[in-house]
Amino acid sequence: MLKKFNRVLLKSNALRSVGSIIYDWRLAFEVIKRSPLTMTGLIIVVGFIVLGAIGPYIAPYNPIEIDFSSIALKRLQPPSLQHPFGTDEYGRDLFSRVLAGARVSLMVSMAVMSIAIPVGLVLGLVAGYYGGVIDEIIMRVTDVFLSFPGLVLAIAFSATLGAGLFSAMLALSIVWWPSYVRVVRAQVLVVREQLFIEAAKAMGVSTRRILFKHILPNSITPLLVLVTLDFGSVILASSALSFIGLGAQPPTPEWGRLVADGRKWFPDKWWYSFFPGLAILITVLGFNILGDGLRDILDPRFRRRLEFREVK
Amino acid sequence: MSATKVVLKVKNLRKWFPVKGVFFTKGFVKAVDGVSFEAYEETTLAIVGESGCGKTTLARLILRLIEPDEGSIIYNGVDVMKLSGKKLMEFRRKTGIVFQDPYSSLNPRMTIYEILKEPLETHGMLKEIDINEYLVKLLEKVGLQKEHLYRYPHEFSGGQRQRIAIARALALSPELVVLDEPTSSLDVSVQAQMLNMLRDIQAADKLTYIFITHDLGIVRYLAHYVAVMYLGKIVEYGPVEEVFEKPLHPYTKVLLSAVPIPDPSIARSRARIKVIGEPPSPLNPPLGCRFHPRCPYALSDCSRREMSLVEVEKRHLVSCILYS
Amino acid sequence: MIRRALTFIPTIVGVLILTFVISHVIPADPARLWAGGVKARPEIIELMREKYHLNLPIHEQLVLYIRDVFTGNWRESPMTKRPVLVDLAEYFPATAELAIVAGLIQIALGIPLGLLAALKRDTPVDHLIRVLALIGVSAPAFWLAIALQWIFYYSLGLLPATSRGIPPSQTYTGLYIFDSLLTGDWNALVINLRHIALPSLTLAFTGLGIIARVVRNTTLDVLSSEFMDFAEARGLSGAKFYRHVVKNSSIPIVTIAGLEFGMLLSGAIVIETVFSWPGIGLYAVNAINSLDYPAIMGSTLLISLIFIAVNFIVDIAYAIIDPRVRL
Amino acid sequence: MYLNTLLEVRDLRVYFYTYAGVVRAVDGVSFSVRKGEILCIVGETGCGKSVMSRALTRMVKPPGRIVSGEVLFDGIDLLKLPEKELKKIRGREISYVYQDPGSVLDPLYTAGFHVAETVLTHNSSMKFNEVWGKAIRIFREVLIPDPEAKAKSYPHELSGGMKQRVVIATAIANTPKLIIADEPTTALDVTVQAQVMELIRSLKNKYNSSVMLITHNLGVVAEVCDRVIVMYAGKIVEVALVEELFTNPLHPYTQGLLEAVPNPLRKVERLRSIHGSVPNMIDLPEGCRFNPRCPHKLQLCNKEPELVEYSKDHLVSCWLYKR
Repeated sequence: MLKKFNRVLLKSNALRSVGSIIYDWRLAFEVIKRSPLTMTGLIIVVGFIVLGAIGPYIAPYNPIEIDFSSIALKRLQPPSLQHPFGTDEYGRDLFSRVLAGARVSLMVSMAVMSIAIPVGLVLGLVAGYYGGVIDEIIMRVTDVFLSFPGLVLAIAFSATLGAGLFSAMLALSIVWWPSYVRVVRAQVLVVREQLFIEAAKAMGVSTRRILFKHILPNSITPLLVLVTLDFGSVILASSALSFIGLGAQPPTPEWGRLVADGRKWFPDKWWYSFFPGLAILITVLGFNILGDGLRDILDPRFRRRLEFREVK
Repeated sequence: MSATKVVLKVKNLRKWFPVKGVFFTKGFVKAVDGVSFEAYEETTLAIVGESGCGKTTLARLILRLIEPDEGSIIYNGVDVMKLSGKKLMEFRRKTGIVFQDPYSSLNPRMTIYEILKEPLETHGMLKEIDINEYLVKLLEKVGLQKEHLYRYPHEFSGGQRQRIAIARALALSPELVVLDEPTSSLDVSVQAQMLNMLRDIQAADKLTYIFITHDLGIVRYLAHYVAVMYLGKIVEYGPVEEVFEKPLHPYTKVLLSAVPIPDPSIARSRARIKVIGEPPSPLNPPLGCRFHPRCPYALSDCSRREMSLVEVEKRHLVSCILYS
Repeated sequence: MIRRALTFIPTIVGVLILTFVISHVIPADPARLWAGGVKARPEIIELMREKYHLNLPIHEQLVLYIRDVFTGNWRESPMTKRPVLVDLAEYFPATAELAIVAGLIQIALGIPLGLLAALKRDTPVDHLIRVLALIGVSAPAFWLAIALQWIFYYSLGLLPATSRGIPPSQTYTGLYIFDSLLTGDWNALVINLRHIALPSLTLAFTGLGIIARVVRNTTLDVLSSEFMDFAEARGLSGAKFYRHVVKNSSIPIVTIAGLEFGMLLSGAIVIETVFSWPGIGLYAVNAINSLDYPAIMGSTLLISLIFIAVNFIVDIAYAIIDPRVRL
Repeated sequence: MYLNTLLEVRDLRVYFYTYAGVVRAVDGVSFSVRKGEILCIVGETGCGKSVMSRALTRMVKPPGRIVSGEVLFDGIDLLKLPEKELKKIRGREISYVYQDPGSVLDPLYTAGFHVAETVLTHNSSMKFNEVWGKAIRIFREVLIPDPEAKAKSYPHELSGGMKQRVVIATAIANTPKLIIADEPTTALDVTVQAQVMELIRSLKNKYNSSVMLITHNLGVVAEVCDRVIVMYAGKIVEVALVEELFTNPLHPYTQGLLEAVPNPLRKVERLRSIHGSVPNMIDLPEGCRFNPRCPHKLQLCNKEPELVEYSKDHLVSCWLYKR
């Protein structure tokens, strides 16, 4: 509904007011509140982050240690009140393992993002602002990385680096930065042409200040959507790596790995694979719903409606 | 016109933009191609022309926002092209610019306070003044109030934003202000307010304006001198009254006869000079005089000889074979 | 068009360099790895060095590598003891078949769903399609695969859960379904279709939502464009009106289709392992588990070359649709 | 209704329902278009002139809605006509020329195709090559040089002025009775602007159509119009013949507007400007919408004035002229 209003509002010129971002976060939050779907996404994401932070501490059982005395008694039990997600072949509580898995996924995606975003920002800013040969070189290299389907390249890197959580993180980071360069550069190219940049130049404002005070703050908003969506994508990709045997190794309770482990007991012990996979689905869905909602909010048509306020 | 001191002297300025093909440069957009003129102290020089004639590029060249390929810009006897470091900053302090689009000329992430403070900060003037008092005065000069300081640009209407942009240009008390179509995105009634304000500020602060526009009405109202541009070249230059009353170049005549006049008695009785076609692309401008394919008075020589500006009367120059 | 093709050369060279770097530079000692790891005997390591030119300076290795790639010498796989290229030629048709069928399902379902969402904008139908799309991109493919196996094989017993079916009496392209149609081997066709049903549906589902969303949004954008407004003002209706919508929305759809194909190839790697589908994915995963680097790099290189080729085709399609784009 | 009236609009209201509130973009507008005249609708951005012109053939999209009114065209109320019938009128009886020729032509189809398609839509019995031939004849009529080649060009290959000629070609393709031109020259250069205005005027004479010209440029009004409607904030404030309007403007807004435009052929000492700015359309002032900016504001102005006849063919909506 919101979108529809907006579209036509735009046509009546009185309401025209162009900006490039949301400045007022309270306003953005108001809009999120109006959209129940986006709100659900936000709740899932916040919940996931909280679980990632405190998950291992609130887990009812130890997610990693094996209690050898009771393996025979406890192994591969179906879901019950005591073990809502059942137990694995070592008698560990799967609910606890899935809870602990939130931290692994959160760690991986944070690690990947903390490499990919700064690299993408710096290279994108430089390429977009300076242009010329530097731009050409950066973009050629970026293009090469983007000529591989992402997961394929991550698998290749991960395989050569050797299985393990660390090499998976590294491989995913190597794969992820190029798309950020692209997005940042594209946005910088738009912002660079804005007249306030030229006005700053005319006043003698230093290049550094122009880059960091004018271009950067106006370039990162579209990144926000991408980062939100990519948080989910990284979780999905790292779980896929773990699933095929790269990435996290036992006894790390990684969700993808858990699904793979559970497959050995499939289909009789269905819960083993089912719940970790569900955890991935819900978490990634949360990020995607939130990202999708944010995209709508940041959509120019939508934005202008928010901005419509005249000063008397 | 009492003032005769030349503030700005532009000589043979040239800027060609390369157009890239897949592998090679396909050609050049000859945006500004050998432009010379003078601007006098405390006067307004209007640069007028249709879209694509290079007037906006010229505005940026004058302030060295882009580097020319050739030519010189002498500001108060100093060659701007040779300036660097502190001297260049000094030049930046003495000049200001206001752009056409008030929506993209203000950083949406900064409050008006931050926007107006930036030039002062850049030039290390914060110590000398009481910033709050100074900014309030600045705002009042452009017809805004104190309470507007802490708002963001998107909270203002187009006209108000343009006032803020003007305030920013005036923040460093410049001597020369370049105004690039400052009113063309505004409504008629707001435009009149803005034009009057610009005129009052000029008188009060003894400013020199270079006013880029396509609106001949504004030129007549505000400017003292006018330079008419066509496809990267100045075809006529002179005092406004003279150029409008006795236009010499065929293009100027055509322009004046094509412009709609808001007065039916004049509009319907005047003789019209018809012109064929549209301005060609500056990518491959015609040889010889660039106006000759559309010129109602074209001679056979026009396609061969490129004319330069010739002074026909005092400070009234024209570049046309008819006056050589 | 030739010029356009030429612009892909630096990219392909870059891709070769990157695969070279991955396979030759990152592991501490590839020869030792290929010779069997820490416990390898020195003379075998030496032999490996000799065989893979690892004793040469790095830039000469690169030149040799690129030459080898172009002359068809993609090294030998320690795992299968056969040239990698021979292996890939055997495994590739299965992956191609899977990706093509999945791609067709995506197009056949994604475009109508997207159009439906656009025409029923902001209604429950639209919201439902949106949520389905989001679930599609969010669901881990391997888990979805297992879930479908569970439903259609273990519970309902409707469809086979693993392997590829049977080759028809005569194979021409290696694409069993296509070959079955060519030879008129209906029995094989039915078996092959039943086998491909679950893997291709799983693969298709992950990208289906993206296609539907893109179709929806571009359709809405075109509908709200000024030229559609003007088309209405000219009195156009029905087919004459929607002709403009369809042609204009096809541009972004074609663009996304290229990227989508890359996602299908990635997805195939994971899904093939679940369904034991004998394609490059299964080959690569087996190679990973036996540390067979030539095979891993060969598969990676092949997939990326296909991806580049698909994007080239997309560029051409783009230029055919849009007169503003010159090849 | 006059005998020579082509279109009569009565009490037209178009509102936009937004989260911020109801935008009364067109609020009780009544006027008529006479046969063979060029009627100008003049006003500043957001005064509702564009929305109003589109509402005449019900081309208002949500959240905009035509709340009330009648649009009588040849005695038929267009606002009550079934959509199917209305489609036969759009592009045939009433055609449009839009402001930005760069975005109203579908970039994927040739210039000639647009014209041919418009003809074919309303003459389904014609064959395509007949229609193509007609398209080329129309191209010639709108003075497009080398019409055969230009018809095969895509919009991006044509200049702005050429594109606008193509748009005009689609508008006259079915010899309409009324051409609604919405800022047809705003996006064009001065020299091209004059050519296009001249073209519209000559075509109107040739086909004896009426033209409704929407513009914000008083120069254009003075050059080509027969009769002028001045709109402000969704309402008509004044209607007059063009000479009358320029010599004897009644409404304070019209007066202000006329004195705010700099005239290139006459030196003025100082422009008179209207202080303040156009009101927020959601939160309109009470009574006369111009009253907060009006130099002659009276007590009465808090009540809404009606549009009344001041002299023959001269209507004004202002309390100053209350008899």
